[in-house]
Amino acid sequence: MDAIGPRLMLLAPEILLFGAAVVAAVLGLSRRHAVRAFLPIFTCLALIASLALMPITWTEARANEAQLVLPMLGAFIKPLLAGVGILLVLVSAGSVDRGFEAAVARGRTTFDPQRVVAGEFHAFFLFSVIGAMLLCSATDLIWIFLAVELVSLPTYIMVAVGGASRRSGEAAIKYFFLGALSTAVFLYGFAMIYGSTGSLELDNIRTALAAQAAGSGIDGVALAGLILAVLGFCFKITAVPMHFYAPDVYEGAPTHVTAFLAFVPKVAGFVVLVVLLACVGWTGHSLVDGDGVRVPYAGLPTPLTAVLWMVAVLTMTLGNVGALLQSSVKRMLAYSSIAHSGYLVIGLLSGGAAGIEAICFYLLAYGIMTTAAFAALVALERRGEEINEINDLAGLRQKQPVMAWMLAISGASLVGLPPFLGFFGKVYLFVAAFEADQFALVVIAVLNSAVSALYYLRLATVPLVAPPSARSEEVELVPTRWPWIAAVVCGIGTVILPGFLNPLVRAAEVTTKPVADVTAAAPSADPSPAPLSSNASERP
Amino acid sequence: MNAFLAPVSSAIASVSTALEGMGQAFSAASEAQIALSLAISALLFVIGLVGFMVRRNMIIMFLCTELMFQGAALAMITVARMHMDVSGQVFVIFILTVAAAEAALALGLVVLLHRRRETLSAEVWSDLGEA
Amino acid sequence: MSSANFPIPQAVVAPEMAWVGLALLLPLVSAVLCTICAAARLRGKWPAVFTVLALAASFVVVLRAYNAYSGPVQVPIFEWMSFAWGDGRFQQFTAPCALYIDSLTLFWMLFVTGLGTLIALYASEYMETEKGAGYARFFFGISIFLFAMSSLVMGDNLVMLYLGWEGVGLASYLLIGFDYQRPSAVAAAKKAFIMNRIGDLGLALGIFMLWANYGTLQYSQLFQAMNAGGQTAVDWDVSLIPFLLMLGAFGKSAQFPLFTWLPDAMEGPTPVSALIHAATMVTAGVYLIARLYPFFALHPDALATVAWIGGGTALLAATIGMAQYDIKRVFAYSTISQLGYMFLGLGVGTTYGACYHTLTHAFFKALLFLTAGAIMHGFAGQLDLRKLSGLRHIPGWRLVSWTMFIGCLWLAAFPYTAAFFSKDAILLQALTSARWDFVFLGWLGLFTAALTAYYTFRVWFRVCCGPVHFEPAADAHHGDAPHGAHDAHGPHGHENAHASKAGHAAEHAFHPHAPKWAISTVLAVLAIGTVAAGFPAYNEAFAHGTNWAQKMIAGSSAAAGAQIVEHASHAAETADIHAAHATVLGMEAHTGLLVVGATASLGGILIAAYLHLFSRASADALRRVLMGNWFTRWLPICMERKWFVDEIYHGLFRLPLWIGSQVLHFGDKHFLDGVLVDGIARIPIAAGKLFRPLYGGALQGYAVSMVAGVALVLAWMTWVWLRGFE
Amino acid sequence: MSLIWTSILMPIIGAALVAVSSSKLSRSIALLATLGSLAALTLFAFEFPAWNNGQYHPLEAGPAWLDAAGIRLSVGFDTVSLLLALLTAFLMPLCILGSYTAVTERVKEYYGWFLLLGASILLAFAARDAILFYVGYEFTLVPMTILIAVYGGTERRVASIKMFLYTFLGSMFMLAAIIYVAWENRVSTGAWTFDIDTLTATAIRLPASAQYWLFASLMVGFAVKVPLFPLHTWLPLAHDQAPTAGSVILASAMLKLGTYGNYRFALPMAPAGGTELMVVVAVLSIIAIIYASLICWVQTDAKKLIAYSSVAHLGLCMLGLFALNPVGAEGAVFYMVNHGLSTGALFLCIGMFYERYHTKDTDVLGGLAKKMPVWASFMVLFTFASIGLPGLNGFIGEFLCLGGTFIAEHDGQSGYPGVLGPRFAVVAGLGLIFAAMYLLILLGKIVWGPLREPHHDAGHAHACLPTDLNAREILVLTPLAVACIWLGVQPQPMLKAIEPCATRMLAQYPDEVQRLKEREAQMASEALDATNLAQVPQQGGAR
Repeated sequence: MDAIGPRLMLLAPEILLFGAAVVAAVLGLSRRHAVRAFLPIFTCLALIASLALMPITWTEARANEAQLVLPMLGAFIKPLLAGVGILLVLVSAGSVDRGFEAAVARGRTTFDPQRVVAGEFHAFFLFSVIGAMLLCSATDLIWIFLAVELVSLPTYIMVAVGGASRRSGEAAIKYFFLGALSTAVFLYGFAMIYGSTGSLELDNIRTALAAQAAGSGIDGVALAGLILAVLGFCFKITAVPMHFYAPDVYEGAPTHVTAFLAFVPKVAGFVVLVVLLACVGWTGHSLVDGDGVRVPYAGLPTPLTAVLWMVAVLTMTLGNVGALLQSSVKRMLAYSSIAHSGYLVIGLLSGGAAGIEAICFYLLAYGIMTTAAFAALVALERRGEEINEINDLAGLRQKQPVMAWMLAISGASLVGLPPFLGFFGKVYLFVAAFEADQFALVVIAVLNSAVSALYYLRLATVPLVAPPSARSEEVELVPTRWPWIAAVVCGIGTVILPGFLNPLVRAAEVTTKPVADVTAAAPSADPSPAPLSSNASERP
Repeated sequence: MNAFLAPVSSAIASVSTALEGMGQAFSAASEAQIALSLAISALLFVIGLVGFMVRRNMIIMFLCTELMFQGAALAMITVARMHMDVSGQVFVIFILTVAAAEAALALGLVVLLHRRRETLSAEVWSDLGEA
Repeated sequence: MSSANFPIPQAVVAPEMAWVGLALLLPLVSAVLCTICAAARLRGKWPAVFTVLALAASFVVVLRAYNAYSGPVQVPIFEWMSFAWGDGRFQQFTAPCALYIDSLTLFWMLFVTGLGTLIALYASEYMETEKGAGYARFFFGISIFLFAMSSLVMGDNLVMLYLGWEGVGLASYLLIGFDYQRPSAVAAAKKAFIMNRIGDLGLALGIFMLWANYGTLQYSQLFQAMNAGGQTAVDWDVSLIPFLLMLGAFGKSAQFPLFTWLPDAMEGPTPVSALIHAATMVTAGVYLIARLYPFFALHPDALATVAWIGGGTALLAATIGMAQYDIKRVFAYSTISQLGYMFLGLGVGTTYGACYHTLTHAFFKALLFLTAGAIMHGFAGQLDLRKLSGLRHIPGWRLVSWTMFIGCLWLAAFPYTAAFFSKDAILLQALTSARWDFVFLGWLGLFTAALTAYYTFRVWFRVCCGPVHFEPAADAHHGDAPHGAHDAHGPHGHENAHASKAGHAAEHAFHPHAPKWAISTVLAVLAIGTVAAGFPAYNEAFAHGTNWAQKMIAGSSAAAGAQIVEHASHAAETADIHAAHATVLGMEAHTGLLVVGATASLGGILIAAYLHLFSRASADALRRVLMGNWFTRWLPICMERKWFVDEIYHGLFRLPLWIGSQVLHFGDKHFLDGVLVDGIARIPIAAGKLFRPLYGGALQGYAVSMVAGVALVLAWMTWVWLRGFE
Repeated sequence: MSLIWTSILMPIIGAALVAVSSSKLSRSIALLATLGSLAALTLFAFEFPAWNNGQYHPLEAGPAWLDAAGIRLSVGFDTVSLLLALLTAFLMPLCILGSYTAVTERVKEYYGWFLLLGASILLAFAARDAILFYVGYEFTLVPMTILIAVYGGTERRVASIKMFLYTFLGSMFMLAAIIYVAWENRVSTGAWTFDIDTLTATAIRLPASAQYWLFASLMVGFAVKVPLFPLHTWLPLAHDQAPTAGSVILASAMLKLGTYGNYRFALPMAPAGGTELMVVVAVLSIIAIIYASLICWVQTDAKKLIAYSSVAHLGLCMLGLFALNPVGAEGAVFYMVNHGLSTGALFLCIGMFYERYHTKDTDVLGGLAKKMPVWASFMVLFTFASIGLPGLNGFIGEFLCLGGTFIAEHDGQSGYPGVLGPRFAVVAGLGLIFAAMYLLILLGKIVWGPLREPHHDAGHAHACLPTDLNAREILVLTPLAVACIWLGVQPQPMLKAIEPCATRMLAQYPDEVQRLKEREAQMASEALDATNLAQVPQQGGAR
């Protein structure tokens, strides 16, 4: 525990990225256009390098030694963040500073370091990703707080400066203020948890809560703190009741930033919630013991379960019904993102290995398919402005068939049509829900999926089927090809990855690998907060 | 009647106790002191919350979020005192740091927006949203 | 329920008789050949050649089968619909393609194939104006009909019977609607098929019912099972079986209440009317009841119902026939009426009478229709008996006139004609029954016989006697008869158009063309056949030999006629019902009937002669008198308008159903789909609108919403906490 | 197994090739791919050893797809699914051949989607894994939606969206139900699997209440697809708007997924639910028969008429299934295949005149026998097959479905839950009369009668097509006609092959009935005890 070396090694990818972020900030100020144009590629390379570092530095032994709550969570989440991060970099490539760079290229203006933001943008991009990665390694609440802020603060700036969206200022101000509000909420929740358990370290918190649970039940203050913390993080995952900002911010932010917002903060939020709730005590994997006898579910405390249940139901419902009314694609995707958070909360509620794996897998699916949609949107423009109205996409198939197909595929996958990736994510979530006896939730989710089909169908059919209008005739590709490539990669991934379900799922299963030391440290008298032991080995 | 006044009187008592104990910084805090601190922290938080909701000036709104942060920080310190644990105080230092960072960010943003619309009112920024 | 043992000859399985199946196969082959002719666009008479040859060959097959016949046989051919899901009696469904040949089968097949061949030959000339696709289509229909009819008659089980049953319906549909460009023909075809379908449903239910009770559908096994006593386990009483079967029979044989399709079916070419709608198909109902006769003992009133329906329909149709002007329609109603006699015969227990009457009727009615067809053929589609007169004086039309005379005489049951004997057998059985209602029906039958004689000779006197006068069909379409001349546009579209032009330009230039060899030959042969059909009866009546027809029926499942009636009516006191001991009007039964029947027949003929030969004006005067009087006016109106049965059906069934359908159609589109389905789809949208104000766009608004959400959760939690967890 | 995969993958590969080929080549590629698929399946059928035992043929489990959830790529056929797959594979090349001139724009895409549609239907029939089934079942929606939305009539958007949403909603319930059963299996065995046989074995052990809900939610999914009475409104619209070949596949193969789902999942998995709800489903089926028939009567759109007739016909099919006895089941399965043949052929026929006159309105168009005698002959044949004329294919299924319903009560003695009976059969039988009525009215309008042609199309209507059918079109219809006649004359092999499957589907029902009886007897005795107990104090009190 005392050795700092292994723990630092666990952070090697983040450290690498941190260095890269600094370099990126500097590179952005270069007078040479080639260097500035190299920025996205540099960022990608940094992410690739960190990806390469992960298997070397992140080993099970180290993770156990570091006494993480979910030692192997990062083994899946970090590559996911880095991988999708690469795609997100591609999505934003060419969008930042576009007008200025174009002017410079045409010789209308000269380079002015005060007017470029690309360096900062990519640095902040990396910071945010680093924050999300760091969350996986969190051992105490301070770490969580700092990492969450590291995720959040750069995104506020990215919204404001990321591109030429007319409404990005408004989006930034809303995002920032409401984000600060939510931060205060979970911070106060942290204080309460601290007050009740007397420690900021997750490990100790778990022990204390277990002791409480074994005694007269979990303390009211601790529960209130937990609930406040959960609600505070609901902001990150755009869940009810903290989701209200999402449509506005997603619509107002430049599209490539929206793509970022729809993924990285959300992953961060779910990681935090998983880690936090793991401290409260899921009983472990499933309700089935070896002999096929159903054992009673002793998961989260009832009030917490109830809160999460309501959050899940309201989030998916409000997200889906909200999306029905939208004529703006971005807004629609924002609501869709809300709805998907609702589905993901089912995983939180189910808990245990099944729940966490389902969340991990669903995050992967969600990341790829939603990025496909946003990337396709970024790849298109109309009269130099980004696409917002869905009707602008009408008849897209005739001029931009590939992008039209990518939008359609992503729509089909988001709605959960087999055999696309989203379908398997949903199946996995439902399986987890059944394992937690959450039949009602499954039914509600099923109904919600059907409702969501109403608008995803539009996303899929308007580009493919609808006749082009005068407005949509003017839609063309943006000068840069990177978003196009990102869209195609994501679209193909959505179609191809279902062929590799087993490796993917095994990767997701890694997240719930057993925690040798921590298990021993847990009070043997009380099984309820027993760490998440694997059921992967039990599975056929 | 008595029951109703009990919290009030205890609060008064604890305030007086706190005043009395000003010099005894290193002695263990009493229950009442902790309750008072927590109450104040909650009060700070709620004031910040209410201010955030009712004020339109972006600077004021930001200050309100700071208030909420400090409420949380105060609670954190109190708890640290209660548990005789330093980590809470460490947390507070980080909270202050982050708050400072947020302040810098907020001011930058506010300035940026002020340049565009020549006003500090948050109300003008409501183009987005459902019609 | 029933456990009476009726004497039914046991069938033996005789796979070596499979060649009889050729009788089924040959028409099918000819149907295929006709299709090929149509596809190859052959314009010759090949389809007719194929069909006539095939039918003649199948007639020969049947003759051979008759010669080889020694007792009922079951001839398996191939498995059609058979499967088993257990070993039990009720755990299998067996409907092979197999033949059941007993004397009843042969009796029927002989005249079906024989008449089929003759009429196909006749049609080869009659239809020659259609040469080409239409010609092939016609003979395709005839071939399919013969196949289906053979399957109906020779099938070993009720599913094969059902196959034939619907198959003849198809043939009938195709042939009635032969002239498909004439809407009335199309409508008539549709009507025929649909009304038959109503009966078919009854038959199908009857079949299911038999299966549910006896576990088999093969006649041979069925009869055994019946004698062993069935078991009923559905919530319908087993005694419903006869009524269900009856419904099928009434549909196919055009009995009340399902008779209205048959007159309309006269839209078809006349050979079709002769073959299908007079001689063979419409007797399928008689065959069905005769075949399954023992099952009609399952309910005491079943056969009585048959008798009543038969007697009633006979009278009803006769009254309508009296007031029709279209020759074919008169004959159509006479067919319904004669079929009524057959059912009356079945009902009162003389299966022999019914079947023998079927035989004689097949010949004389086919003859009558073919003469009508010849007239139509020659006079450009003219069939209005007011517009044709004195045909026997026109050269070349003698044969037609006199063969028609023979047909009319037979239809009128003139004493000592074959039809007289067959009708006699039916009426005798009725009049000598111990049941008062059967006796009543017998008298009703006699009265109907008089009417029959009247309307039959009304046609003959009008058309063949009197002054020579004819108009081609050109004027027919503004004739005042309600159904005056639907055949006006006949199966001879082109010729007809030509004739109508000619009719206007120079009315007297119209020359009827007399029948050529095929039609003449067939008429002659049929006339001989008509006469010859009486031989079984003559043999019995005059030579005191055996009655062939009676022997044939007695060897089959329909044998136990009287016994079953007796059993069914539980009339122990009617043990003594033998005709020999019964009397009619105090005379010995046979003699009495001879006297009464001859009186009725002659009376009818004489009245017809007065009104339609000697003093045609008085017929009109009679009509005027009847019409001029409010008390009697209804009679001619109802008779001419066919007792408004069509209109009643329209008002009772078709119109309400149609209105209902429109309502459903509207409801489906606007309520079920529009309100319910779309409404449900709008719920989420409405929900979205409901939550819309929450996303107003103001920063503070969001803050309030968020804080309110958090506060609500906390408040709820506090409440729960105060109540104590769980 | 490899042959099965070949038959499924051939169209997919074909679709990929179509995507990269030229428009002109695409239809030949599509035709070859479907023919290849048919050939593979036919070869498989020849080798198929399980024609007479009702078992799945390749019984070994396929490669794992998703180990964690036990999803495997297991394919295999029993007789019923093989017949339905053969039907699909048989219709595919005909449909493609039939669309040669009908589709003039976005040709490549059309054939590509069409091939994917065929592949996914084949996959659904071949799947032995419930999730794999669901993948095929659900994916059909995508190509079908696009086929309707792109190549459909004037209301194609609404039609495609309605179809998609409606069936999607239904099948989500089905998916939940399947996962539920898999979960119960997981509870009892500790392993996740979606193997249909295993799931069935698990499901039948569930308590009655669970089976009730299981059955209900499976039914919701399949009933939409069938479609059963109140859930049918998407179908006429979809059919009306779909391109001809789309209609053919929709009616012939896609709707069969619903009835097949009942055969494969709902009925064998939840006998208690089936027993409990059979009357409800039967009543709905009967309503469907009468209701849809009556609507057909007043339809003037030929395609909508046939669409509603599908509702009626499949109502009869469902009634046969829910008679819950071997006769009815046998008839229902037979009817599935034959409804596919005759209705598909009718849609093709309608498509052929639609291509020439650009209208399906029977008020405007009529008497085509004069102009198109060959077409008219086919039309009449298929109409009568659809009416259920004995000797043609439709009859066998109809007769057995009705017969099964009629004697269902009787089968109570042999152990099957006999609830339906003659009364049901009579009402359903009215459908036979109505069927004759509306189909003959259709015939009377468009085939017979004086020739009526829409005027505005007189000029270009026959630009690319001859007045009557051309050789290609005859080539399309002839195999169908032969099949209709052949199956009507020689249904025996097929009936024999279906029989063990039908028995197997219903295998649980006698036991279930037995259980019910025991429960009732127990309840009765308890009630008796209770009354006795109640009476004792009363008597005591009286004394």
